[in-house]
Amino acid sequence: MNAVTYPQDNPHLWFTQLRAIIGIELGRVLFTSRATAIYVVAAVPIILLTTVGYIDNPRTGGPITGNIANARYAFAVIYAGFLLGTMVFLGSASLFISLFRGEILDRSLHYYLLSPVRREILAAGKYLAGLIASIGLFGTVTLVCYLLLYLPYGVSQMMSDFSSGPAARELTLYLLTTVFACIGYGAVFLLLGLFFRNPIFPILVLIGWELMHFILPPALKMISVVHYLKGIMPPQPWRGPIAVVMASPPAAVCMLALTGLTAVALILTVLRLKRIELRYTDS
Amino acid sequence: MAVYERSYHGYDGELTGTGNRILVISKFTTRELFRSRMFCAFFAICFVPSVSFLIAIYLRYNLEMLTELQIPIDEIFIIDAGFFINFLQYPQASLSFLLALVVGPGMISPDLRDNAMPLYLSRALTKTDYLLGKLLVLVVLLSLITWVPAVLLFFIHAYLGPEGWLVDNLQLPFAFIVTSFAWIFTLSLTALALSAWIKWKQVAQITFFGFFVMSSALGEAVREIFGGWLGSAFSAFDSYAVLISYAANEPVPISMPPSVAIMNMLVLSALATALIFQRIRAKEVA
Amino acid sequence: MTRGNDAIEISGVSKFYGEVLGVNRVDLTVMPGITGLVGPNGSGKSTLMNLIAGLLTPTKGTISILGLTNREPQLLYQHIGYCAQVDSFPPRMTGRQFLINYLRVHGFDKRSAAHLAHEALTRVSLLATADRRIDGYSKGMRQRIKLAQSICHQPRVMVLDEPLNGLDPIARAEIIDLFLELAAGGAHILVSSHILHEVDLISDRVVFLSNGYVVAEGDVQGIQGEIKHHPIQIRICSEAAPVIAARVFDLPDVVEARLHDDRRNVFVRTRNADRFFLAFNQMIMDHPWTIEAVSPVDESVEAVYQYLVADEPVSQ
Amino acid sequence: MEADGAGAGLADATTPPPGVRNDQPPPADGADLATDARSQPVIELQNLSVTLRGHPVLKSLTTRVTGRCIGLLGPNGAGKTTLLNTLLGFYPSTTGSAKVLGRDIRERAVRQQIGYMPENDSFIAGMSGVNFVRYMGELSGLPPEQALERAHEVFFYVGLGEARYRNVEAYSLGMKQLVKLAQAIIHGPRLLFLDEPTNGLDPPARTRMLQLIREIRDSGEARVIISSHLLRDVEECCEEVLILRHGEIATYCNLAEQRRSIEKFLLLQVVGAPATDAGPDPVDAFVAGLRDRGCEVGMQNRRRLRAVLPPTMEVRNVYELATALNVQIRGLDHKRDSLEDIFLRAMEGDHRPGDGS
Repeated sequence: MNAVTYPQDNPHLWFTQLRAIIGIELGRVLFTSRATAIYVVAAVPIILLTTVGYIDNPRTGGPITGNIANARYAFAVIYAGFLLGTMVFLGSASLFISLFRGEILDRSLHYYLLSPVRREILAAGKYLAGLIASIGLFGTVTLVCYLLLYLPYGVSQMMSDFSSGPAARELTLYLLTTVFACIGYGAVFLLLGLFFRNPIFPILVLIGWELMHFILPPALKMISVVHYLKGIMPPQPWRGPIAVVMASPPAAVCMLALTGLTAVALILTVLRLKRIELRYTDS
Repeated sequence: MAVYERSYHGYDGELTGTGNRILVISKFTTRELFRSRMFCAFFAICFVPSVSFLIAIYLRYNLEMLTELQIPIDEIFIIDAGFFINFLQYPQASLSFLLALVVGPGMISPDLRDNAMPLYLSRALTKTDYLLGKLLVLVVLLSLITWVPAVLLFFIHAYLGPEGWLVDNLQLPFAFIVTSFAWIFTLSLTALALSAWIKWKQVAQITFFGFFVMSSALGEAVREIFGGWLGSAFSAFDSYAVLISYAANEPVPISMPPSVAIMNMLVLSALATALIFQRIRAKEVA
Repeated sequence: MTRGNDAIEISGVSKFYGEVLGVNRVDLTVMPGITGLVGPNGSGKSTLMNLIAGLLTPTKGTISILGLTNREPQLLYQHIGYCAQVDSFPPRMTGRQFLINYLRVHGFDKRSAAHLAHEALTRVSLLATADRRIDGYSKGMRQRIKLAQSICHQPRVMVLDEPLNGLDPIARAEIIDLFLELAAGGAHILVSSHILHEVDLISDRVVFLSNGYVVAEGDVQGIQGEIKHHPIQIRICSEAAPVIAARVFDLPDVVEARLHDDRRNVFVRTRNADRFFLAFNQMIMDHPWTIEAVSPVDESVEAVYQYLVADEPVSQ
Repeated sequence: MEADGAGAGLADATTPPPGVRNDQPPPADGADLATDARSQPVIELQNLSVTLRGHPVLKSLTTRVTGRCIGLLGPNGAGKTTLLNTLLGFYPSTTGSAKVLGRDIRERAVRQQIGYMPENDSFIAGMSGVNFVRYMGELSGLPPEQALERAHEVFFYVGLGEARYRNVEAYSLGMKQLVKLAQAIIHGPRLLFLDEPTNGLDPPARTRMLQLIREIRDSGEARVIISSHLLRDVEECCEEVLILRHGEIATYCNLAEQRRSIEKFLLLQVVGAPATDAGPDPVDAFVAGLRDRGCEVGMQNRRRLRAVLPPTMEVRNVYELATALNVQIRGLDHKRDSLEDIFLRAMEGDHRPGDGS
């Protein structure tokens, strides 16, 4: 009895393979010991904002953030500095780099390269798994943190802000920024993970590039992720040196530009994957 | 005339006591470190601020050279306790952090990756000797760029400077030594703990770098929301700064009570030591 | 199943890593059956296996495996099973899960993957520990799960880099039987190994590699035969060794007879083995000697290895 | 489970004769060992048990090992590595005790006299070969000057003289094994644990490694325990064999005694004239002829036969048949118990393949 149907006779073979790779990679990225660092990074802001919600300001007796407008301003600062700058950046760095470089260090990438799967599908499978994990995790954290702001002000305040106030629009923009940050940083780190033997360099390279971005000439600004993220984020009342910044293009253009940047990075990844040569024995 | 055919013969010379194994480990680890030119260059750079402060002190007390340069002496060069505190707090704190980042994770991770532990443990030494040997290297290197130059500069200044300055500032060197040791042990133990648990040196370095950057970023965020000193409780750098000024009984730059600063360092060191000992108890070998 | 031709064609292949030589101008046709790959470390053995498995692309020349090349991996790897020398696995996975994942990436549906995985686990007799995590496996079990992974998708070409490394004698015998069974089924099996007597036992033909060149290819006897100009040496052990040593010169083509100092073994060197042995049969008929043992010192694969590849002595 | 008959008999054996390798004449000098070194047991186990992660791996082992070179054998998961690691003090023994060279394994000083060669690659990255061995020497208690001098000496002894200034991670697999042996013998230990010393070596390197082990054994300055799966290598170096199964001692015996030579069991290598279309293939005719004369014949492959002669038949008759059929007897040997047979006999009663703990 031949209970086995061979892949060649499977009409939509590539879809089965894609689903399989995504499943495997999600398991590897979210449920192994290396993933604990990402969960810790994601938990910190939630814990912080919950404490903020519960503790009352000793002097005024009211919520620490004074009024909701001030709270939203504080969120903007925390979002740009901590949530986006550290959590999403470092989180997606460790997550996307480990997709390829992690497997090369573990010497298990050859199991994929030896499977009859197109390199395009392999790269797409890995990238999508990374996206699902990062957007799922960091998107939820952004949403939860934003809602936690309303903890001291009660549900009614939240309802009114969402129905009439600026909250709905602001939250959508924040979520979009997080999503596009994952998409943009994800593709770039996936590519850098394939090229650099030592993962610390891609991270330092990008930190340097992103930090310098506001002093870069306009031409070079075009290819830095943070420049477009600024366009999507709610307008920031910047203080300090970063205030002097070239106005980012409107949100729609930024999203398009980021998608384009991602596509370029993915194409380079596939080309590199097609030519990669693994030599474990005497590497 | 004799033909010595190359047969095996044992070693029957005298043997050293088992006590000196820690020093052997430290000696060889240091020797291997300084074999890489990149590290020697980096280590030399760590001494640049010490030398420049020395020159500053020297210039301060040789007026003739300054007069030609028409620099108003008194406003710029007030060499007092604050001078040394700034020396320790700014250049040396970040340089010692970078040194710990460069050296620390490379202490144990390569041995784990290359499965060298059985070579150590099959000899008459325990894992504690191994860890103390590695820790000693870190502590010595970090001391060379924190309290050692500070104390030296202090005594040079006491020698060159006004009479009686030494007597009424005598508590400074002790302050520098005690706080620097607290800072050194915090850095070294954290680096060793990460190095003992993570097989790849580079990953341990990222984690070490990420941990401190993350904690100070978190401190920033907390300061944004709460204001006051709670934010700096998260940052080890601020704790070090607070401790130095407090120990030298100078005005403390950040309003954080020194007890919180000490607690920050103690918690970190205790956690790191616990992680290291947890690794010792786990009898994993080859 | 795409019906490529039924051979592995390696024509004029060279592989360089920068200026380091991997293999140089290899021309080889590998037919179905077991092919042993033998050569010292660094002789290009692993490079050749990785080239055939498609993990490496030749710097010059072409490799076609059953008519396919590694430019279309989605077709090639349906027919190739590879067992690497390195034993490393994706983290936190049980043996069965590891196989099922590998098969799912191949494109098999859940049911077929589970069935094939079960079959492969049975063949390497790992069913008992299939559902335990691989990082808890002993060295021998890790070797078996790697072998299972290289045969579970029923490939027609198997490239195995030191497959018996670290296996205990019982496991070695079982895995050798598995190879013989698969070869009987018409598969190409490429085995690299340092245990020469095992290679000689199981392989239909042996490829000798040295410093990146293929120095000889064929079955051991054939190779030995071709090294005509090199007289072969035979050890004869008998009580009557001294007498044999004296009389053996009457036989044709005998060039040397050396009596061992234990006076029970005599080493005879002859230029033509066939004629010598037939004459030797007759000689025993004419004399009352009792022969305890006769062994061809040069016919073993160790001797051929030493002659072709190594410059240091290789014990039996 | 008490070790089976052969093993128990050994406990009070007198000095076993130097090992006789299967087909090479015995060593000429019959190494004369100081008798006291001979009688003092290398390892004494007193119902030693070890449980790892709640799983019993060694089950109350009791034995006294006294040979100069002992092979430690057993299928995967039988507890070989665990026993080695317990004797080295890596794993705590759950119950029972063990003595190495007369001292309890819990004493730290006992490891001063032990040399250990780990199974997998193990070295210290970034160090040159001689520097690495010198470091290990100083860690074993040698003063710095002697350590350097001794490092060069052992490097030349193991034959790595010319590679001693290169970094260890640039060494080939064979050289890494040799440098591991060098670091194990630098402090002149009285007991050497070698875990899979010849694993993955190419034939010349394997021959050199076995030669070194034999030299160390014959020098009488160190006893050697080899844990390996390659039975031929163990057969070439060891006089005694301790076989473990499921964490118990299956057999502990002296190789020379165990090799019962069975006169009538022949191993033949035959070559017939190319099968002309006239008669049947000579080799098949030869086999048929042997069977007519009452021999049991097994054909391993076209060239190799196993034949069990009936009592009435002699080797001479085999030659008669060969001459008549023009078949060349290229190889003929009386089958003797190889270590493989001893190993398989020890595994009897274990028909489940791939047991593994």
